[in-house]
Amino acid sequence: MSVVARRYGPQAVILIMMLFLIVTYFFVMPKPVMDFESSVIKWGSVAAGFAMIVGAIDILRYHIVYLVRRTPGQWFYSLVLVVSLLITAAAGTIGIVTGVGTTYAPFAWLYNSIYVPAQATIYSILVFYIASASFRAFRVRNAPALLLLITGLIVMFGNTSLGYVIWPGFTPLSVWLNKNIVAAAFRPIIIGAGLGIIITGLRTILGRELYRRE
Amino acid sequence: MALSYWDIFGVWIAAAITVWLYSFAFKDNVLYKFSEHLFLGVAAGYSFTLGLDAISRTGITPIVTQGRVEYIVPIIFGLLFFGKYLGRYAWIARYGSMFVLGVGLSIAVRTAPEAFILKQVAASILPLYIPGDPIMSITHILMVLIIIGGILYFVFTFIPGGTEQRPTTTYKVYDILVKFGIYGMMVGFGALFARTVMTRVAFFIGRLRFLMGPEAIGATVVAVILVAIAIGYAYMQERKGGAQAAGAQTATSSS
Amino acid sequence: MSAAEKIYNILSTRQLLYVLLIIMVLIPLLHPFGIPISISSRVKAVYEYIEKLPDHPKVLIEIYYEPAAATELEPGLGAILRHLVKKHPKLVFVSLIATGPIMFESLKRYVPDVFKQLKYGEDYVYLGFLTGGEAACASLARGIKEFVPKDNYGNPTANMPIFKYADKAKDFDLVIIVSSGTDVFEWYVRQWYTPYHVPLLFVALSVIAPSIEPFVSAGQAIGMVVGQRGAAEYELLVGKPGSAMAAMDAQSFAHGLIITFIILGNIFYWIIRLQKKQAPAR
Amino acid sequence: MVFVAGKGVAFSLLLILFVLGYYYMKAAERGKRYPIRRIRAFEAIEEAVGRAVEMGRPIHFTFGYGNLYSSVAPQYVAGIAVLSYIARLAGKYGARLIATFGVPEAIPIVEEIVREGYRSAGRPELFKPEDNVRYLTNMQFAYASAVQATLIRERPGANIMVGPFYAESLIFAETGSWTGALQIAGTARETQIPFFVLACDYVFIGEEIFAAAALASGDPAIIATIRSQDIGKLIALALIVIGLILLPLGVNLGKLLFI
Repeated sequence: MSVVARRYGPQAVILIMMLFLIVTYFFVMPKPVMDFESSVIKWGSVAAGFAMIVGAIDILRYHIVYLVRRTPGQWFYSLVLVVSLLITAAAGTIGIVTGVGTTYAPFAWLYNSIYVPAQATIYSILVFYIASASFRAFRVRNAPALLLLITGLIVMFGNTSLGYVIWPGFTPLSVWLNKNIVAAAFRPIIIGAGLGIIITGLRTILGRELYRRE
Repeated sequence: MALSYWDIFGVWIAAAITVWLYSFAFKDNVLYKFSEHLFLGVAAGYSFTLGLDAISRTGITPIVTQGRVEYIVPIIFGLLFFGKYLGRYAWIARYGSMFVLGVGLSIAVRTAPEAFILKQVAASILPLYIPGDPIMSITHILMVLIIIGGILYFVFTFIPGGTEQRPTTTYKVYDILVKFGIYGMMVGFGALFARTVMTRVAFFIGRLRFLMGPEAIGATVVAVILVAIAIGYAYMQERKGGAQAAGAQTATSSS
Repeated sequence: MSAAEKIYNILSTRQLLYVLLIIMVLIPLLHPFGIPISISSRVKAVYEYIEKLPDHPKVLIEIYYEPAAATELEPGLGAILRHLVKKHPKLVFVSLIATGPIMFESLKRYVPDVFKQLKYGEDYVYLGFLTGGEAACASLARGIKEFVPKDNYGNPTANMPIFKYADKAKDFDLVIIVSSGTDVFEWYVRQWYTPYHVPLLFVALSVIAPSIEPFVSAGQAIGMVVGQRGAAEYELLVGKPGSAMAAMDAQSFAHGLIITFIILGNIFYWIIRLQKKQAPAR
Repeated sequence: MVFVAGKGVAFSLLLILFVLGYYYMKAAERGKRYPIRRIRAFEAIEEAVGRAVEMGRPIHFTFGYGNLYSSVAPQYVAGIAVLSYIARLAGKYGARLIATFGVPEAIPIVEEIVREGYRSAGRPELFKPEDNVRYLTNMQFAYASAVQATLIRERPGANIMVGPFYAESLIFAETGSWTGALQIAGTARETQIPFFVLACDYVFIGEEIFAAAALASGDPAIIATIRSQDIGKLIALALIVIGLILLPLGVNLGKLLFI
């Protein structure tokens, strides 16, 4: 019984969902079935909503341990995290319960003053990383690397007004590269990825991908 | 427009976090760690809110307002995630994972043949000879060679001459085609990498403009001075710790 | 350690590169040089289209982006608004994305000169964030006043003078869609262009451009202004070089710095490598 | 049952691939073996784990951003399979593994996989859930900021990244390189592959992550399914070549694929 519930049960869930969603996608179905199908698609994000709550609890538990143990060099930061998490979650919950949602003033303040600038900053910190990665990585060690460098330079020159001043041809050349060669280069990768996805799906429904070692 | 104290405080916090998060690129320091944990806390709280919102708006609302009882299914599977706190029965949380995965896998598998394979195949069928346009003809020939070579590169189990790669004629043809594929991919990678530099710089300009704006510039200056001190302190600590490097490693391992 | 190795090690210090990068971006932002850029035929076509619009054009503007994308999109929209305002337009702003209201306030701060010339309720209105995605888009086309009883600030729309001129899709001369995603472009093509043939203009991120290209090629949109580059070109045409133009200089400097480092890195790498090759012979 | 317009060929292709995959799996169970070309990045994993142990440093693994309810789910599954392999290696060599991730619905699976890895290597006592499995948050850049900090503070000897990566790919690859970790990465999100190729030591390009997932199982029946992926590629190749031949004759095969 236990093995059935632990191993074959989750497998059966995946198998049923996949069969249903594949059949409804490829074959013409009556409208009620299609309505049901469109709700099944949304099911994933509803169930994942619970996981997001569990995730927040896990983070909280993880940091409360540091707090309780007074781990040197960490407990203070854990305190910052726990407090900000609780305040944000409380503000968000009040917003949802009262129906004003994310426009609830304290929540909007946290979102605009902390979340938005922080995420924009981490996103844009890439400007530094892309610079140092370029320095390290565009090193001509062999023939393919030379090709990598040349295209990199053409496209960088083509992107900017500086390149235009040096040679007006950079821009059209970089457009040609991006439109044709880049498209061609990624096509086999996409085809391969598609095949990989299909076979991974097969392995999973046959119960061969996850939890096989029991 | 008069700014409230909260607005001003918000701008100061935003500017400080921006500067401090950037400081990581130079060196990890206490102010980064502070901002990081503040950000993580708010993000986790925000994620909690989004979760609640998804449950209420996408899950419960259709049941209540439209009588779509089928939405009880994801709610039950979602509740199983809490099973992980049940100790011996923690495995029931798997049902939640596998349920969500069932949706994702199905969406991916059912669209893959068309979007990933057939569309790409169709787009690869290009006219190799275009009268009066030698450049386009050559471009298309090159593209087709790169595509065929690329596909061959990804073949794992059918290799002419076997895995020992004997120099037969078929192997030579295969090898040349694969080279087209590899070199084509290199060009593609170089171009894509370089292309993103522009967007990254654009985003950075956006942050700099915010930091230099009249409302934030004061906060920016203060934050930069503070972070300079923090980084200096971090270097000093490192030099001190350098003598007892082995000890330092185990000390940080729990953080 | 040879001199080449020393220089190479200094170049490899990432902190040095980062400081230089900040300087290279800051200088042109504080003091734009105005390195000449070419104006593409595509942006010029958009400019000429707006130039040819009748006086008092009625324009719907969809604000569909989040804060991170503002740097790339706001300058383009700002330049177009500066152009439009010369014609005394009637502007209806709307958002089908939740971050819209924040972005609209940000836009008002970005082009205060434009909004100073317009009177709220008479010349422009902001409807706020509307839920419902494509369905909401379709409802807007059938009559804004009826579909949206209250604007973003809670004012009733029923008696707003602007809706005397600009209410239904057929009243509008142009729809400008400013977006960081791809879906919303398709919504307007299906709900505004296909049934009512209202001309559409796209303002998009540079990464999105390839996926909306087909609509422009097929003539479903009159054109597009893409990314900071497109915005800079439009600023030049309007004769008011602004943040996008300054950003182009910063872009050039940043790219130039990265290219220089790549080239120097290779030169010293090869010097060291050749030195090492000779070393055992000695 | 009638096909939805335009999806007939697609369904046939899916069916063919499923049948082939099943066939090769069964053939392998009967003892048939297929030679497979080397995937350097996969071979590098064991080496990387050994190296990290020698240096007395941990191994870091992460999946990238994404979720399990959208079309990137299979890449996450591939990441899980590779992680399971690394966990077994970690158990075998007595290494400390740190798996960071940002997808809450994967928490039960990831915890299970890592625990199981240590257990099957006979070292269940090495598994410490709060240290080995760290769910950080599912907001993309908060997750990224925590991962880059983890990389610098824990100084892993090996940094292995397999899954659906977005803009965070270069954040991880670059900060990972500062610590001198041996970096092995792979994703099938094609826009992020260049960053891994340029900044990491070994890379799984696209499909190779799925092949690696099969190899990671060590189960011949699963490895054999790679053969069906290859047949899929040969089918694609044949369609392209036939299409190219038919095109000058006035037949557009590209259109016929969507009936």
